[in-house]
Amino acid sequence: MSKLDPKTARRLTVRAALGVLYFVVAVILFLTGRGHTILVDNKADPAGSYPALKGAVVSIGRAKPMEFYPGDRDKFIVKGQRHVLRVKPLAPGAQERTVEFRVPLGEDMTLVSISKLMAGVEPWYETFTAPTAQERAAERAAADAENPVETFGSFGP
Amino acid sequence: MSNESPLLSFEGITKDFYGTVVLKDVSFTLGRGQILGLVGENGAGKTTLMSVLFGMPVISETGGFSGAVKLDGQAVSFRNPFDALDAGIGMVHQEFSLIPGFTTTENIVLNRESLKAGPAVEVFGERLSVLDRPAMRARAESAIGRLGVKLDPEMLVSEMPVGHKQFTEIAREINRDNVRLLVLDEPTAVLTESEAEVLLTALRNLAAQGISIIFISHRLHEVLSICDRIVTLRDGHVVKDTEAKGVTVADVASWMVGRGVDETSRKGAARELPGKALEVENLWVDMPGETVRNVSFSVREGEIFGIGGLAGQGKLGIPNGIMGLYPAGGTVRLHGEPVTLDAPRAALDAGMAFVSEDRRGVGLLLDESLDWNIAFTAMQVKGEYLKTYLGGLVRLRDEKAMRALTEEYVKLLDVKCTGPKQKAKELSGGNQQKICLAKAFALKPTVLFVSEPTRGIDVGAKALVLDNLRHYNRDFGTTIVMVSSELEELRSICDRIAIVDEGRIAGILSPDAPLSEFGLLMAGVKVAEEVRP
Amino acid sequence: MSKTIDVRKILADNLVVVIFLVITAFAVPVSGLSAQFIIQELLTRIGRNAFLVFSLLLPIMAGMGINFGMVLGAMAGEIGLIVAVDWGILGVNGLALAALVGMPVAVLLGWLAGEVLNRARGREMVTGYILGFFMDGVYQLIVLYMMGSIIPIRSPAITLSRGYGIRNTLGLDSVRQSLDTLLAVRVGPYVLPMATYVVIGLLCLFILWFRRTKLGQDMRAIGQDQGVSHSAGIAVERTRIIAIVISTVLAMIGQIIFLQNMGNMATYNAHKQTGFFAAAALLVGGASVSKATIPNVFIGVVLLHLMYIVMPRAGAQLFGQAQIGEFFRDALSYAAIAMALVIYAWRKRANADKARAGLRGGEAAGGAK
Amino acid sequence: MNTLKQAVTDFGWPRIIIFLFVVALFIGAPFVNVRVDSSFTDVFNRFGQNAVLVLALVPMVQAGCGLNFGLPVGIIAGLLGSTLAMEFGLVGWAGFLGAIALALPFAVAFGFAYGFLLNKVKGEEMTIAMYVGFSIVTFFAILWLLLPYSSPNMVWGYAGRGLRTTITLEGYWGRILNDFLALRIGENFQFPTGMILFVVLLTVLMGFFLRSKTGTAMTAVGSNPDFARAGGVSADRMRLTSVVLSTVIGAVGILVYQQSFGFIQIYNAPLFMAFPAVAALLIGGASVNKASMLNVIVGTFLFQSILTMTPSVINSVLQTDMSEVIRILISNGMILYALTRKTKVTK
Repeated sequence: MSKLDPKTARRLTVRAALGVLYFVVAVILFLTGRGHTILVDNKADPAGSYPALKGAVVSIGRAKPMEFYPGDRDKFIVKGQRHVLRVKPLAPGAQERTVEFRVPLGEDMTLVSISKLMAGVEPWYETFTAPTAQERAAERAAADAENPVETFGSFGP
Repeated sequence: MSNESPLLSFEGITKDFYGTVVLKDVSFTLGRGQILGLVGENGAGKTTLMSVLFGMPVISETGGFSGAVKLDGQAVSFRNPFDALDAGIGMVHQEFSLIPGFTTTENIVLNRESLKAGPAVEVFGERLSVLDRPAMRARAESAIGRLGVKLDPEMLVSEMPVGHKQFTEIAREINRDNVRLLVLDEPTAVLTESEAEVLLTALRNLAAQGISIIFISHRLHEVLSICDRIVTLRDGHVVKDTEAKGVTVADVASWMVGRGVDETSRKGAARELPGKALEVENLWVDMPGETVRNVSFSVREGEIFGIGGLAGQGKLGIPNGIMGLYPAGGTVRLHGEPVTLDAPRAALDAGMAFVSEDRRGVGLLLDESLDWNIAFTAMQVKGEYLKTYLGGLVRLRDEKAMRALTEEYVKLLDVKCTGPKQKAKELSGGNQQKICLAKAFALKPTVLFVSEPTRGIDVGAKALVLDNLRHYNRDFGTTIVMVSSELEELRSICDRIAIVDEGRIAGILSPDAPLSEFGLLMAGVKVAEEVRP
Repeated sequence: MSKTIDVRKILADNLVVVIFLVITAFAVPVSGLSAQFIIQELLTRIGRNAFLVFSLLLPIMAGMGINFGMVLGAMAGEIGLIVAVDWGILGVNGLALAALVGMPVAVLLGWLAGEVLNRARGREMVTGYILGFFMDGVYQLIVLYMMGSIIPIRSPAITLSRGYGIRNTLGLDSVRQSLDTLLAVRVGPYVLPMATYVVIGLLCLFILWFRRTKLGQDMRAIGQDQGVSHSAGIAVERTRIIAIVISTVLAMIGQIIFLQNMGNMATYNAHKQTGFFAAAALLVGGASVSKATIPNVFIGVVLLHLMYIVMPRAGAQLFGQAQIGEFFRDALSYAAIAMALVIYAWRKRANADKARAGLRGGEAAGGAK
Repeated sequence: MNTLKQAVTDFGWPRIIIFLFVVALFIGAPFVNVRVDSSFTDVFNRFGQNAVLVLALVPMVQAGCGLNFGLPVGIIAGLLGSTLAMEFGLVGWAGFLGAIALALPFAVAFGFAYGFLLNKVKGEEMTIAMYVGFSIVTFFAILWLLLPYSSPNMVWGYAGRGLRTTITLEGYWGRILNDFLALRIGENFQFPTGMILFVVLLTVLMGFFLRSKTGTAMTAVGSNPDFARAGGVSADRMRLTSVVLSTVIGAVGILVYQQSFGFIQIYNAPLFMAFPAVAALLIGGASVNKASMLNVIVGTFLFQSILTMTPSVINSVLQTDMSEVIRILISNGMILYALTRKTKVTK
């Protein structure tokens, strides 16, 4: 019992390795398949510190490039965390700019402002949160808290 | 053969089931390459002895056994049959244990297939190895070769003739690397004569290769023709352990059945009985394991007619066929009127009744009360125990009449129960048998078939059941046909006894006939003229 | 044996297939659908459904009949997909991750189902069916009440507005047809989802290989005679459980493939008809409760779905009501299952009788000797 | 106290739990402001509405054909009866009794065919019964569209043909049994006397039948077919009789159901109707091969109590509608339990 014969030992090793591999594959799939929504906008600062671009072609990674005119906002859905953002202003002679940036794993939506980027304003990207059902639920929970009802364990909002 | 210790020896094996001794001080030895014939009537203890050898769970569950089984001089005690197989003991049963949709090869190497390990084995274990079919085939062919018979290794079992199935079974047992001892239980029972001959030759081949064989058979001439030694068991004793040389079939037969001269149990002299109650001509019955091939006999009015013979020879098929429980053909006349076969209702309507040997399967409604059990057939066949309501429009069970009937028989037959509403399954075997008798008696039959009426019940109950039958016969003049494996029982109560062998009547004897004659008939040797009662 | 008898035997053996062929042969022209449309639909549906049907093969081999308990696998697949969608895993990664998440769930459920079916010998099919119903209740309990409350769910987009429980319809946009389009090949006017076909092809290879393993051989043996297998030392109960576990895992993967093609998932209903469709397809393909082969799967999927494609149109053309065609194809599918079961049970008895009759013939001859 | 232990094992833990659950529901009801009297009204209504369908399962169980998952065969006969009665314009008692009379010949004919089939497939009855039930329901769905019904109360208004999915019995024989001699106690309690009487009548008749010669033979066939055969009883004939009887009572059962419900539901509605009936019978203590009148009454009452009380009581306790899940788990769990229990026939 205490001593494993070589065959059993080998099999245990193989199985343990496969078990580890199972998780590694899952993690890799998770990291590389994690989808992020990148919102790109081309808006001027209401305070006027930077202008909107007259027009630009933006691409992220190998996604299809899109054209942005002042005030435009559109979204790219990308896989993985590291991305290359390429902004090519339409104005003749303007310089193309390519930056690499990293989206945090847990972030669903990131807002990229190409006008800030081209104007050199930092930070040119930020986390974006749309008002969601969750928040609505939270509001309702607050309302519920005022007139409490019996709930079953941790059930309930 | 040699002066070293014998391959197998039984030393003082004693075994009882709940106080009933089935093996008593059984000792004998078997040398290497020897063929030993183990003979005995049903219930002599052959099966139990083999169960002891193989370490069948039933033995340890019922308190184990005393004595020793030695293999190569070493005491062994197998916990289950697989241990025995590992020790090199193989068993070939009477019923085939083969997978029908598998080929000869696949069956021979069943669960011992040759394997080629692949990567999946490392993850999910041996069972994901791929079968190595050429190796399997080679092993099968070598086993077939050792047996010295012709078998197609790629033929499906379902398409094989019976003999080939038997060979496949044996080949499977000798395919084990270390097989030293082979036990064959009635291996020739289902074979034709020519097939049996081939099988015997094959067994001699194996013995010549040093494999010892225990050959259990009732075909005594086969036993005599291939065995080196013959061990005869009777009532759990070894009554004879002898070299086969110079022994005759008649000798063995009388060893098998002779149990002292005990003529005291015979009661009453031969009776003069006029008229024929039942005539049976060319009856065949397709009852699995108890095939009746061609049987003719007639039973006199008021007679107790016994039918005996070894298990599997068809004696049970006769009443089951006549009563319509199994497909049957031929002519059966009751008081001169032909009886429709294949229809239980017709047989019952004609005035016959049957106490089945399969008490729990056919005889009783185990989950119902005793009054149901006793009254049911009479109710269905004769419309009794029904009470009429609404001027004949509705007829419902008459619980009161059923209760009265049940109480009557409970008293008459001395059934130990809490009352008519007790469930049949809660009674002991003997009392269940009495309920079965009561069910038949309630029909007031003119001819009563009783099949194995004392099987599995204790001695006291046995005597009571037999007494009841005798009284019923004497008091009501009911003709009784009694089928039993116990010759003594038949001899103690019957007016004449027919012995069935291989689905035919081998002969009809008076109960006073010498035991050896019964023995010879059972062994399939025709000697006696039919005895006139 | 003469040839006419052979033809009759073949017809009798494949009665269900023949009936389906005849009916669809009438319905196809009546429907007025173009051959191109029908073929494209069939190509898609083979990719969508074949895997699910395959999951029924092993239990049949192990003598357990049609594993109606395969819906448990479908539920496991759905749970995997919910997780993948919730975590926002896109494309094939999402599908693979769903399968990896579904795997332990499927193994657990399969083991459970195997234990249950071992306790219901001789009535595995009806028990598996009811087990599917029962586990549907458990599934609802988990997905409708526990997800989002006890089991954390990130995405508010897939939860019900009350804050817990998954929505009735789950959009699978993130993984929609990602396997089908991964290697989509255009042949003439048709688009072939090659990646899906490759997965199905791998499964076929797996099944072929599996049949040649010791485990496969044991399953075949058990399927034919449990008693003999047991006395030969094969672990009958364990092997039966393994058969069900594999079936459940395959059903889990099959359901993921099915749903990625559909593109959205009826959270509480998607699995309900899975067992029925798979069983109908297999039996329509000429399989029986005791014998099923790889060709049965493909023939069955093609025939059954051909009927599903053309019947509503045929009904509309003939009676002016598509609904008639829909009812008709349902009736026919149910009847196909019933008929296949009846034929099987019938033949089992007929064979037993025939074996006995053969014995009797032998006796008659023996009697004469 | 071995006998008590034995009794508990025989009855089975699931049943005891369900029983305690029902008791808890009734005790808990007043605390969550569920009116017990109106709950009882519901329970009695639903009890009467479903009891006959449960009763219909008994003959087949007794004859050893297992649980009749093919109950829809009888239900379809009942649907034919009620739709034909409406088509012929029968109203009131004439309508209800006419529907029964019209349904009977169909039920007998269907029962014969169905029973004949089941005799051919001994050992596989339950799975096949289920699919036979599914087939006939879907097949009849076609006929509901095609048969030349013309009563404007039944056919789709816009198409002028094809039956509606639900047909109201208002003005025909809706609640005719329920309201017959109905007893009103207080504001919220009403006892559907007529329907309960009808159920009792059928139950008593069935009890009598099981005590007749044929009924006895049928029970014996279910208990031990070999015994019955040796006793001169044809197992096949008894099984056939039981299937016909089950189908006929199933037809009557759906008619009782409809009049109480107030609507005829056709198309796919009967598809799964056998399952609650089966669950109710099993909850009442029946097994796959033994069932009594007591099982029917107790089982229907318990099961319908659960269905009535869980939505109101559980929902107000848990603040969430879990009644559907509870129903699924209890009914199918019960069937599963019965199927996986060692068959009690001692061999």
